[in-house]
Amino acid sequence: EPKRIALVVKALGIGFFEAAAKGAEEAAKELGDVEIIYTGPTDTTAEGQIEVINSLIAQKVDAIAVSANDTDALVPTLKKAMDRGITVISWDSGVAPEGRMMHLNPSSNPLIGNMIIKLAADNLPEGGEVAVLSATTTSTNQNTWIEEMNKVMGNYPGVTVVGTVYGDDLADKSYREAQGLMQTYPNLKAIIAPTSVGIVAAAQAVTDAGKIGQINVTGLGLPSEMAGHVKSGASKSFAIWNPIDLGYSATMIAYNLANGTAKAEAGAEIPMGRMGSVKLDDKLEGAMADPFVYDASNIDAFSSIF
Amino acid sequence: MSSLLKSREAILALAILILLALIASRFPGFVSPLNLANVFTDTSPLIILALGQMVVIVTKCIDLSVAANLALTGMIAAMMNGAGVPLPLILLTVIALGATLGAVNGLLVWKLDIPSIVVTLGTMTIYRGIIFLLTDGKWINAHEMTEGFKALPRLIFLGLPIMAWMAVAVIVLTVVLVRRTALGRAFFAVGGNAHAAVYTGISVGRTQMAAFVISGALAGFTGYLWVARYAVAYVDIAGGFELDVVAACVIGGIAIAGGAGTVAGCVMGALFLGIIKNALPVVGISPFWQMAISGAAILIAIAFNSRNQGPKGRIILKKAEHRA
Amino acid sequence: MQAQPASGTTPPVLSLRGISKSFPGVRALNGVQLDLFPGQVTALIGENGAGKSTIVKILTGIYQPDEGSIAIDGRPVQFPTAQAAGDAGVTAIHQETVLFDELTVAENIFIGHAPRTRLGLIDWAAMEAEARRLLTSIGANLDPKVRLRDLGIASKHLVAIARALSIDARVVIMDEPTAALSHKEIHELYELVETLKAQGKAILFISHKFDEIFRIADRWTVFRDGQFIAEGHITDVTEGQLVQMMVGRSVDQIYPKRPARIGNPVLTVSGYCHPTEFEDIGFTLHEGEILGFYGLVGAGRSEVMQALFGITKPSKGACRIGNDIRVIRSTAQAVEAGIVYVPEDRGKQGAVKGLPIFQNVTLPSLSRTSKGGFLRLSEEFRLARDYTQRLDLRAASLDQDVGLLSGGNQQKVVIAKWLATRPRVIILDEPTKGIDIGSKAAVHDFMSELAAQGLAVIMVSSEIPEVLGMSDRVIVMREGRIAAEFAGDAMTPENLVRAAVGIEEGEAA
Amino acid sequence: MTTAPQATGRQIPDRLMSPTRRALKSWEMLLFVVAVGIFVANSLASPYFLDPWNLSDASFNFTEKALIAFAMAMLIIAGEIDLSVASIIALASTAMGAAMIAGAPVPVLVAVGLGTGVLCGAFNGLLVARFGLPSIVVTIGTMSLFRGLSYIALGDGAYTGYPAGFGWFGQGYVWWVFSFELVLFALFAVVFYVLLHRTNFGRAVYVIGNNATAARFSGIRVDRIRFMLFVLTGLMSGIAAVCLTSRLGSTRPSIAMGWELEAVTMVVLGGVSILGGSGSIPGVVIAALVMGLVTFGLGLLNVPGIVMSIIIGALLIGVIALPRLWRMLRK
Ligand SMILES: Nc1ncnc2c1ncn2[C@@H]1O[C@H](COP(=O)(O)OP(=O)(O)OP(=O)(O)O)[C@@H](O)[C@H]1O
Ligand SMILES: Nc1ncnc2c1ncn2[C@@H]1O[C@H](COP(=O)(O)OP(=O)(O)OP(=O)(O)O)[C@@H](O)[C@H]1O
Ligand SMILES: [Mg+2]
Ligand SMILES: [Mg+2]
Repeated sequence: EPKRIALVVKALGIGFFEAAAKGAEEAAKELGDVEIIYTGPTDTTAEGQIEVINSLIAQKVDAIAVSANDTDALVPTLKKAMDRGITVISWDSGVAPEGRMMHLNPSSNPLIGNMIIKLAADNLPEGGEVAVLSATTTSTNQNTWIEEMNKVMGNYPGVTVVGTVYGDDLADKSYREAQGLMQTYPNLKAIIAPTSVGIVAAAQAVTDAGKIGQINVTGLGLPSEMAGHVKSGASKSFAIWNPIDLGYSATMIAYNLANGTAKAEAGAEIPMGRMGSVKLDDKLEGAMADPFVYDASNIDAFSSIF
Repeated sequence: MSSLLKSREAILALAILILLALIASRFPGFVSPLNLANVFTDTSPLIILALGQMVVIVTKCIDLSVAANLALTGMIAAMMNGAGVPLPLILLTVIALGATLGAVNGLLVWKLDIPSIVVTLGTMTIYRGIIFLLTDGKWINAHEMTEGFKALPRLIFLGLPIMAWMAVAVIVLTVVLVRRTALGRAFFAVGGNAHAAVYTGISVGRTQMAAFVISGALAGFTGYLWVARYAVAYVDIAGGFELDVVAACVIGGIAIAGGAGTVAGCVMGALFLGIIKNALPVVGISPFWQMAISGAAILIAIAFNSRNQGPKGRIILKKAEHRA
Repeated sequence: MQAQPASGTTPPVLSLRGISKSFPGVRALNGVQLDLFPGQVTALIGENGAGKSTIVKILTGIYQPDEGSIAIDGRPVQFPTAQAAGDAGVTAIHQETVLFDELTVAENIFIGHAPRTRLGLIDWAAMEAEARRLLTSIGANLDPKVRLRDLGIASKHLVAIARALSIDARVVIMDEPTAALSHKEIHELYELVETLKAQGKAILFISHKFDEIFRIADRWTVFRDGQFIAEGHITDVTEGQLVQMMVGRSVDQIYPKRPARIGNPVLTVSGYCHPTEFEDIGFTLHEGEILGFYGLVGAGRSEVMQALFGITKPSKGACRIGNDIRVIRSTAQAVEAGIVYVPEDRGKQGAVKGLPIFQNVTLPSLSRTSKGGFLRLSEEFRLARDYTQRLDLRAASLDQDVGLLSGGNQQKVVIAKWLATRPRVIILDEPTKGIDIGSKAAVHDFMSELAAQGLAVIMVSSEIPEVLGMSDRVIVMREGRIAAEFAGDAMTPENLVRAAVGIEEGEAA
Repeated sequence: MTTAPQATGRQIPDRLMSPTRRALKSWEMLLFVVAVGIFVANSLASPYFLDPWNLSDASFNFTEKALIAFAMAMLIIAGEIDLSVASIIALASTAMGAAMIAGAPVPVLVAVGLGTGVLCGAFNGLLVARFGLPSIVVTIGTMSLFRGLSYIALGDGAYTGYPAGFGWFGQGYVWWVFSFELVLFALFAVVFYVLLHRTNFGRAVYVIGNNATAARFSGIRVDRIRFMLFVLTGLMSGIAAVCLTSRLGSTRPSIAMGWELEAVTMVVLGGVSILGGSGSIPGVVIAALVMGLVTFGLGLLNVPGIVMSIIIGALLIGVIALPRLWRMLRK
């Protein structure tokens, strides 16, 4: 009887999650007795995810690893899943502690917060105005990273964040918001978009406005989607962790917890196969790895992978 | 002159001017010609779709499937581009495909006599679903599109991008259609009084079908523009946009009960929404206000339109006839 | 009288043979024939509901006949759409003015065949000029650019006439064209008919007014109950003979008016005004009285009645019901006060099609048949059965959909619905319009009976024999005002018509 | 000579058609067969389907939407529509959140939720019934307005930390597998059945939907009834807001996004004519079950949500088109 592990994502079809699913399959192959159910709602809503999770509970899967659309709204349903003996972890975008056994951050939040502002500041020796283009107002991890970023702003004198706007992870809205930023702040030097949809839209908007070289777009994105913009110069550099590794690690953790080979408690070290192991803090969260920076020098090597 | 001031379109134009003045008082840059041109360009898809929707609403129907149609044709355009099909052929295909999707709506309304709101509620989910079936939900991103494909809407011609010129062209064509062709006038006849239309030899079902085909063709065309402009195609593009389109028509004074409405009103309704959407982030009003403001604008517009309709009742007294 | 062969030498332009047409529950036409000759006016005569308008609609492609053939110049033709009929040279002024309120006068005239520019686009300037010319030719002084919504019924009717003339036709059909027109406009129409005759067009003229039939018609055809009765030359017939053929029996039997005791005033109306519909309406109604309201179509009688019933609000005026002075603000208040209204437009305002008969009947009486707001079907059924039986309703069952009943039976359901509320005043607006002779008699009988029981009745009617036969007193309305009131010996057809069309005493009719 | 037909004509039968005969010929029957078919297919397709707890969990997919659909059905039968229901949920949920932050106890929270629903419904009703504006455009406007207000209040924030007792409405069980929501669904199915099919009010709703003019000409207070229907729909949205907020344990402005169309779909699938005048509550109940069964059954097979919506869309058109096609072919 193979273990059935469900990888629940924010919405089907997003490149980042497709890559994570690849990682999950890789882990399944490595483990041998694992069946992956890759699923999620059609649009990024909590209600949709709840319906999906309900049907997973009904199928009595062994573990659910979820990247949540809403920190709180999934809690009651996930609690029910745990009550029925299902292992529940969150990864990428977290669930409140009551709703999961542990959470796997792609990287540590302070590191990401620092990384996104550093990427912008490195190209602004003189300092200048930067703005943030985020995903939806309710996206947990973007909000955390922006918070962490604001904490370290003191380390980058001369760089000021003039505004934060939300593109809802919709290409057209992000595009329009980026345009709005350029009009509102004529002296804007950089747009930080810590979301893979937003960064592409912002780069496109900067290109269309003819402001390549004047405004640098940076943040978190996928190499395959950003390759063109790095080459055109709209984006000098950006960062991301490897989503394949993330899906792989989440699956490994879920397997180990479901099997009883590891326990989710503060201070525990949970093995993640080839990714080593993750150490849980007292909020039962752990970080997978450092984000990795992509620029013109290495983009080609990665753009064909994810 | 006084009748000019009373007309719905003039008041809407005035409202737009006041809106612009208000924005300009906080952010003068917004009313620079360059930025206004940008706003117009941004609003172009809304204008084009609203004109198609107007034709449908005038015939007393509604088309809720336009956004899904746009998404599907846009995706097909992106996929054809990926397969190396030349751009002119892509354009022809999206328009034809959009028209076909519209014709499906029209046929169901005409031949099976199913209310248009039910038909398009159903086809809206079906058309979007087909995208998922075609792509497995995968996105087509900028780097997977050719430069030529992405460039067309952006090309600047006489100071305006082609995208904006397309909207202008559609406006002109629609004016000619509804004012100067028999089909255009038939839309108004059918929506105004279907019973009387039969007496004048106009086929109600066929006319409504024509309206759906036009709306569909415009949605198909916009599908290409949208995907090329934002350089991305996926299942959910333009999600919920059908309601913006209907709202633009409502603000523009297109009577939801059919039979009345003007191109000018419709275009201004779309511009009004477009300006609000573009201006809010610029003026520094929290984007969270945007939804409530457009809702309030719709309510004010319809309250105003109905107030403008004059006294009800038959005109029997001689002295009551012809009042201006 | 037999169907005679066509007059003299000229063959008919248009001829119909064996035409039948049925609607659910009604056989509107049953194997009728009709011939129209160039340069001649044929009058089509028949009672309400005889099938006259139905034949017009068949000739203009709006209805398809169930059986029978149409021939133009001896060649069989078919009119699947109104367009086809127009192309074949048949044009009509329909009885109801079916036009587009939101479009301008010029467009209403030309929709479907507007003048085009060389590019094939509609030529608005030419259209408006042409419309102006057409309107002037029929003596209508209307601005082609005005929206139709802003016109009164008479002006709308003139637009409909202009529309019919805008099609270059060989056959012109006029279905009661003068019913909505004033004196002056009627005369212009007569001149127009002469002009068309001179141009060699064949004209079908439908009218209930014998004076105008004898004035302009060359030939006549009579229908009765959907059947062809006879045809002939106008010179060979008298009015009495025509009536005899139309009705199928002698006329005065129809109105079984019983003498009733006229009692105290129940309803006094004074100074009712409305911005567009009527002005300065005042009268008193007594127990046991039948008060007739006569006028031309569109005189505003229905509007006054609807104001009394609380559908519209008068801008001025008050009424006294029994001893209370009050303004009725809603129909619910009117029903409470004991005033009920049987509307003229049965389809839209009277019957609720889609609901069963018994639910229609009990609609305003639900508070009596229900208990604590909950329906009691058995009570409803009992009430509905009582009243529908008294009106001799014909139906398969009481939970049959009202929409499937014939017009007359629908009317009975609507009357039953109101009688079941046990009112003090009942207003009947064209109570026998479009219903067959048998039902008509039943309705008249019932009206007399009600009056005899002390109910006050207002009867709005456009049929002079009905008004004269049933009423104790008659009020005549013209263009939204009360023009005259007649009682006793002054109640003559001449007086009524004079007052209705606005001819002064002494002026030649 | 024509003579008046004699009074001794056909006799009208002395009673109405029996309810069972009527039911057997109805749309509800067709839908019921569809529902049974789906149930059987689901049981065959997945071993997990026939499990009381699973079925109980599945009921959450439709109960809240169905509560709205009941009121929406009456509104649509009366010839109106309310597209703002989902936005009313958002606003009511936001109001409850604000009350919760202010320290209100559970009963007050519920009252705030229902009260907000009623107020929103009254606002719609006022615009439609009092000012005579078309309900479809009014509610497209209030759909943006109500949710917009919720965005203004909450922005990117969320209200969390509802008191423990509050969770019962969306997560509690009355007895065994019967959740509070499921019981509420059954209860309101009965209440609305009685209201629509057994009271004067319900009769008036049908009359207005079939012919509003004739209704007014029959002494029915048309505008008042329209107003009350909007208030009722607002109230039901408020109840749905309480359940959903309780189930999610949090409030965000994007809550219940898109539900208005799902509720309308449920109503139309239930055989209610979108043009007004006909339809029934049993039909809507079965339609709710059909939609719930389809989504749950396909969910067990891990079919993506969008494929389910294609199926629902096709079902919507198909179920309406088939009888018409059938009639056309027979002619
Ligand atoms: N669309 C219809 N549906 C059902 N019955 C109809 C329809 N049109 C006409 N009828 C019925 O057909 C019969 C003939 O109607 P028609 O209008 O031809 O009478 P008419 O001779 O023109 O009467 P009038 O003098 O009142 O105009 C009437 O009983 C009428 O109720
Ligand atoms: N102003 C108008 N515009 C369009 N159609 C009209 C108008 N007035 C009347 N009609 C139509 O003409 C026909 C008869 O109208 P109306 O009810 O006014 O006449 P009536 O009842 O004979 O006269 P009265 O108003 O004296 O009762 C109806 O079919 C009605 O719809
Ligand atoms: Mg007639
Ligand atoms: Mg009348």
